[in-house]
Amino acid sequence: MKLLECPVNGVRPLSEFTYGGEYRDMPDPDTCSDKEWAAYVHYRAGAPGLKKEWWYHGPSGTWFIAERNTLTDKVSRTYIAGQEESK
Amino acid sequence: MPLGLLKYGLSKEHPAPRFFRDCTQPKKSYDAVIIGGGGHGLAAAYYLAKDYGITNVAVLEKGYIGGGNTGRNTTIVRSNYLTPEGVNFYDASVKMYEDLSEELDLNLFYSTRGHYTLAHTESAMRTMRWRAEVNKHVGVESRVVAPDEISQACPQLDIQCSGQAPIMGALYHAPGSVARHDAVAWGYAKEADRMGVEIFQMTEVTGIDVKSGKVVGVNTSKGYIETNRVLSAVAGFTPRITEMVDVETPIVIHPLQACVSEPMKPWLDTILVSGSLHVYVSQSSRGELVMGSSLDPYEMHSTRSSLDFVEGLTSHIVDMFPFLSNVKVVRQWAGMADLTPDFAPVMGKTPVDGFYLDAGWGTWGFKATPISGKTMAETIARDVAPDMIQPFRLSRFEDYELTGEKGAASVGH
Amino acid sequence: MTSRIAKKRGEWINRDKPLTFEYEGQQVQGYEGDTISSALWANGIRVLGRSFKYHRARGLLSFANHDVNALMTDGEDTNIRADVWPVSNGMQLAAVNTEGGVLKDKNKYIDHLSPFLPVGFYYKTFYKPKRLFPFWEDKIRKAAGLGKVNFNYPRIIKPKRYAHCDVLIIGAGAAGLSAAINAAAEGFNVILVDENRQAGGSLSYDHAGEQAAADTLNTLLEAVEAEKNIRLITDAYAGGYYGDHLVPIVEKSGITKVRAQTVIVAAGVFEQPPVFRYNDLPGVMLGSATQRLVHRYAVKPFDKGVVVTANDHGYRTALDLASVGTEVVAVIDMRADGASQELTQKVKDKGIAVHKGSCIYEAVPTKGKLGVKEVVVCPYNETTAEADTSRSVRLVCDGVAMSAGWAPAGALLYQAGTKMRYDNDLEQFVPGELPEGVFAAGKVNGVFDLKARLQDGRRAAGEAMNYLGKAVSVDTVKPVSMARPSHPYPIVNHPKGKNFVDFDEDIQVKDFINAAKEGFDNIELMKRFTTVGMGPSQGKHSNMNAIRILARIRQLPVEKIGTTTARPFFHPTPIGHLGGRGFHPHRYTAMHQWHVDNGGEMMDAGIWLRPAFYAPQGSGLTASEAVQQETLAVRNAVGMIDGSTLGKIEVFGPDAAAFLERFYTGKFVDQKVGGSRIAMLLDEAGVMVDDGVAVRMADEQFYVSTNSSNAATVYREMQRNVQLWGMQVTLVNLTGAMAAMTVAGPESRSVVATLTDIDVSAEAMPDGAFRSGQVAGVDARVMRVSFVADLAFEIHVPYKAGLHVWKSLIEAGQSAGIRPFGTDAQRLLRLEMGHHLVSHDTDGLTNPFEAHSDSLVKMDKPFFIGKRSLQILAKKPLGKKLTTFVLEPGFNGELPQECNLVIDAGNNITGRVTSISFSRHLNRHIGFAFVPPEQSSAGSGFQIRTDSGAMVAATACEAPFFHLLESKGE
Amino acid sequence: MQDAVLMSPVAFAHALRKPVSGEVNGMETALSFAAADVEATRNETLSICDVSNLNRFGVKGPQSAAWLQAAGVTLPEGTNSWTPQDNGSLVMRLGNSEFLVEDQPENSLCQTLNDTAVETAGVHKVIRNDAAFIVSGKLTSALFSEVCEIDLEGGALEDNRLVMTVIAGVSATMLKQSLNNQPVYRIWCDGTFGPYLWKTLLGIIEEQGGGPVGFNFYYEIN
Repeated sequence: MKLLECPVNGVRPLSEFTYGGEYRDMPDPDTCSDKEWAAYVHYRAGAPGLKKEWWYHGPSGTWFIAERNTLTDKVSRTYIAGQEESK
Repeated sequence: MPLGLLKYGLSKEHPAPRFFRDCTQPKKSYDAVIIGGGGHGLAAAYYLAKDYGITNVAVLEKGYIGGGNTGRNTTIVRSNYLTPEGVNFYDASVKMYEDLSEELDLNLFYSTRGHYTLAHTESAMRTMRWRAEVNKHVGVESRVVAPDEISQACPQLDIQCSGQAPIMGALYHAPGSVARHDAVAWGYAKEADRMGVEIFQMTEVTGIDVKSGKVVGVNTSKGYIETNRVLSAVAGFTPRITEMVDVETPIVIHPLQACVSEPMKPWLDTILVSGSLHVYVSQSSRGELVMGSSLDPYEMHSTRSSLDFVEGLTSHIVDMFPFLSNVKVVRQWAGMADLTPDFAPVMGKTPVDGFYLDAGWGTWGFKATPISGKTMAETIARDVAPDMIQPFRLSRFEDYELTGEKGAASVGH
Repeated sequence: MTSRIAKKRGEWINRDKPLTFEYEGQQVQGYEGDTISSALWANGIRVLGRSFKYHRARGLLSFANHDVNALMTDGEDTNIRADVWPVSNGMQLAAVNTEGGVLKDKNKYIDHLSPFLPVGFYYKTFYKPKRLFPFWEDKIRKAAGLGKVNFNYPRIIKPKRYAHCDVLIIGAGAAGLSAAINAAAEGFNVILVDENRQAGGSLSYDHAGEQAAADTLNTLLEAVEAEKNIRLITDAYAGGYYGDHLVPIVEKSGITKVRAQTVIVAAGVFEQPPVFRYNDLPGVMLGSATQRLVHRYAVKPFDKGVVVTANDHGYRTALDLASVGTEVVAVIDMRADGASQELTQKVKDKGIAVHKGSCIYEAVPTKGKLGVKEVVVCPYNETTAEADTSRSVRLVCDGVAMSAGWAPAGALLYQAGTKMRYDNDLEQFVPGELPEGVFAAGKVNGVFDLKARLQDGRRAAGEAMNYLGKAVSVDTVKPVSMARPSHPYPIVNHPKGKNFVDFDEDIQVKDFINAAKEGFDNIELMKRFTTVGMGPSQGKHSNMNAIRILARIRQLPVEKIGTTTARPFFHPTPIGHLGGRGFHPHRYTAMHQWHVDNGGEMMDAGIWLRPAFYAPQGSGLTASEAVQQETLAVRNAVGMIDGSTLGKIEVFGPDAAAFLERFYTGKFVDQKVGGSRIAMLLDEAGVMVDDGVAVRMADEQFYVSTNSSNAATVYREMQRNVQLWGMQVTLVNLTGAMAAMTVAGPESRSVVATLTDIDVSAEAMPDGAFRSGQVAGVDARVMRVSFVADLAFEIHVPYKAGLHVWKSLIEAGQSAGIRPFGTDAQRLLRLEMGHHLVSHDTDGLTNPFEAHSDSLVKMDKPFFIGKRSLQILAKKPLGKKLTTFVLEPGFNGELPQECNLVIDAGNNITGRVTSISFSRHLNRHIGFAFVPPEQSSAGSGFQIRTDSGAMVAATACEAPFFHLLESKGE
Repeated sequence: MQDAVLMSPVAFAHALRKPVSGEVNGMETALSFAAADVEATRNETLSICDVSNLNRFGVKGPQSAAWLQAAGVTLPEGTNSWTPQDNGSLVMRLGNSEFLVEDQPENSLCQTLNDTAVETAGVHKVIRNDAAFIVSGKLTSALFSEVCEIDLEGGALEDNRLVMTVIAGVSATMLKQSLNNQPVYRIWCDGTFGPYLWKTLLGIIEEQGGGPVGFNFYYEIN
């Protein structure tokens, strides 16, 4: 990768970004079992493939989602969370 | 010169036999199948044969033996961990390593050098004391030392680190050692093979056959193999294997990089690690400085190298050893580290009967090779994980019983 | 004796600048522009080094930095690559890795032991008995290694630069020059790099005794010079290829990191040595090495030589040699069919004999194996690689030029992810599938004919421009029918071996055969077992032959063997270049200079610098005295600390309170304007991450503080959750914008009152209250706090006014005896108050139940980060609990340290000390420790083990510790 | 140093060079570092000037653009761009919904905006503490090639664009403008990083043969 496109600031070197981990849907804490919650907290989809990930552009303070293949390190698109349709 | 070498000079034909047979086509079934021909998998095969007489075992390696993290790590062996269970486990490994050359009839170049974990901040000094106290309690020789003692052991080290991060002290760990990583895999392969274990290189597992929650076989690039017991010992490939059996784990993969310098005459006798500077360095018997740093900052299933890594590492190396400015880095490479959230491995049984996991080795797998092989062999043979590895069971995450290594998220290696 | 010849057209030496240097104690003459090796060779010096393992005498091999035969030290630096390093006046050089000089090296005896040191011998001995291994290991370590490091070598860190271009071209040979000219002509910005001191590649030396190549080169260089879009960097190599076309260009002056839009690799090929017995003697060198000597440095390589070849290049070499007066005895062609009639005739016309279907069976050394005396030539069977020794001829010579074929300089292509394929016509690996934006041209692409190389450069430039979005037509380069450039197996078996494949590591043909016999018959395993390609030249001259040998052993085609991975760096790269001038940002508070001027002992606190304590010049205070005095000032009068490093975040918007309720463990919706509440942050697993204070400044405005070390992280997590939860919240990070100071102690109110319009009386401003107003004429935010003392005021003002307000308060506090205090005193003060510090007294697993913080966790809220995990943890028995404790009054034994362990009667670890200090105010040792829950209640005793093993009794007690003052008899 | 109420974040970093000081906008300011001709020579090569003393106004929030417009401020068109006001003040749009206004010494837009009460939801004033520098000279590219990874000369700053990037390891905002008919680069960073950034940039600038210039070099203070 080495270059990443921030949806607000454009293509920048990776050194301007912080990795924020995989974007994951939280189970409903009121209805899920303890086991489901523990799995949400601790387990990860570790197999390679296309993942939705949080990335943070430091100089501008911008969080966004990158869809990245963790095998090839290719990013297919980036967008602000919740605005993927507009992009 | 030792007499053992005479036969080579005196005989016409090369007198040494193959280390292990050239197995090509697996049999229809095995008592156990081990996925992964690295140090861990081969050690497990060896102890299955040796300790339990289970020799109808296939080791399946998708590349060549020792070609994964076994051959990519910086070969440090130590046991100065933070928790009693961790220290005990790695100490057992250190003790096995000490006799391993003789046991495997192969010189592993196991060399005890002493290991210094440098502390540049007060909080690092606190962590060093914590580790030292736990180590001492368990009977492992570790203690906090002052800068002058570090200077005695390594006079070339700039205690001021060029003014960037003055060293306040260190955790000295006497048993800290290095070994020839490839030889560990080859030695286990040789002896396992001698007892009947079959090692298949260039043989990839493409699926694991589970019926009613039990393992019944594996699909491979060389056909189907029937078996009731499968051990996954594949480090950076763990998530791909666990996905085949729908076993959830916390493991994520980050590249871990290393590099070596050109060879020079020996001067660095000890192993040095600095958590703050993200550096570990030792000098190999070939004269190269073997250097590593922290994990790459994001998930990736690749062994590509990055320039950031080597730039960061060398900037700190030259802070520690200013005179190395013009010594050259020859080669950099990477492995894929399988990380857990509590810096401890995942070992033992899983929700799938007959599927055993030896994973989560992050940056500490090489040093655990003998003990993981031994304890996983016991787990497979008895279908019960020994007490020593109970703290590392997969179910600890569901139980919110993470190991205390997370307590001080110190840099390992 | 000199073998310097008359001036050559285009030579690289400057005859107007002669110079003198010393090699192994001998005076040597050279010219500016010479490399060390060229000057030595010109002076008839043939032994330039000793080999790594067997200490064999070595001379030139590739003369192109593709081997490390000639590594030298100048007393200052080591492992200097003499073949390419420029010579300078007054240098004092010696070969590395010798004992007693390069000619008489005492370790040369090892060569005779080589039969007893088979491949991987060190795995097979030295370990029984175990106790002797350290002895042998010491011997091995000393024998290994090349140069000795100079511990006094200066710290030299070079600047690093970034550069950007449309097209980066690696290699300024025919193809690279052509590509550059064509891309630049279309307006693209080109960086063209070559590791040689001058551009031209093989055009500058492979002349075959003619002028055509030099003419072509002149034309190309003129075109490059005229083109302003081309930046030509010579004497610089591309260190490696990294993601998204990042290529570090390494020059002697430092590294330039080039971020290119496209990369064209036109790096050419490495000449590969044929393998025969004693092919490593000084005087036996590659054909291209002799040509470089001739044309670049005007040095005659030898007087009477033979050429052994397995392609047409040997003939070209013979013609170049003949052109400078070397008597070429014969061209020995390993190919049964030899070269074309035309080429053969050209050579014969120079009076050179041509032996087709022949090989050098062995070179015969002069005395001491310091040179070559003659060669034994035999008929060669290309299929079996056997020489027919029954029909041998001896040819007297003092040198041998070798040309057997080429290997692609494809390291960067591999690193970029190129799939290479083996071309059976060329007998060479060539790019099969190239990654996006990466192109190859010239010999590395399998194109050898000169005209075709120029065309291939144009083609690659065209493809690069198309990739960049410019529609230019791209020609197809038609294959030119020519003799195969590389031989499929240029190897001659010899029962006595010493036919070297890897000169760095002294690896012979039989080492491969034996390695395979031992089971190491996969290219990667073979590499690791034999160490082929692992030396400093990284297989440039050896990997291809190793692959060919393994293919033959396994009776497989070469492509089935595959190649090993080419890792960075292309050439070994200095640590000082790579590390370079790094950046070490620091943050300074507004009061920084005041602290320094007033004796502040400044310590790194994360990225900040903070005073640990103040010991003004001439005060004679020790650290611990300073800390105790500062502490007592706060307890008895007034003190002030610079707290500007606190994280400070403003949270605005209609959802501000609701947001904080989700983010932190506490409640904020019902919080009153002008009040403050603890803001404790957990992670999803319920582990304590941070604790700060949230002030409600208005209904829709909160001002939240965080621990200094967590400021950036907490702000970042807030931003993420605002986005994730979609709440109407605006965040502003004021950490750097606001200076903060805490005035603490019984006199603090009177000091603050003199400077502010805020009513700071106890009634108007109780603990926890927040007021806005003026302090020292500056808009300020003031809070009653009790972290370090019962009475204290935290004052926040804009950074630019920070020093003014600080100085005003110091002045106002003079009569009350105000003292500035540092972080050490702060830590003791908060301990006396019984406040734990997150991540000092807690660790990466501590939850609020363990840290006595249950009351801060509002489990009746619908949601907060970590709540669901706490519900699970609440069902489990507590394993440990953080407690405050005291040692016995008057304790004067060995003081426990932080992180000493709590040990129970059964000698089990049950906890640990997290904080401990002597409080002069209380005249007691006080601290925090993790202990079993049942020992955490006041009055419970437990034992702490000190560094030396002594057991110290401690008693849990209530916080704050001030009750100890009233109950002196405890 | 005298007792001005306000202090430049980089004041102590250039105190060693003993500049001629004066008070501008209530802040102790380095007016000149050397004789005018020396500064002019530096400036031709490569120079840096501390302009932290200029008045600034920050505002953030979803309605801040509308609020500024209502206050009569001309806004830059897109995200990450800037525009000068008629009176010379700079208005920068940082990302989408945050603005930074910087006055020239002679105007007082910031003061006016500061004094204007916010009565609209979604508009929040931001307390600013910038270290601000002007860098110019013919060797700017040599300086930026060492401290910034992105291609600042390749159009990133053309057409009134601004960038938020990393300079010498510190987050910074940059733009390029014409000042006194000379192309200059303006850099803002968090003031607490100011002394570090000043020293780092100045170190490289001096290696390149340039040096510091005082505030008077760009702004004539009466």
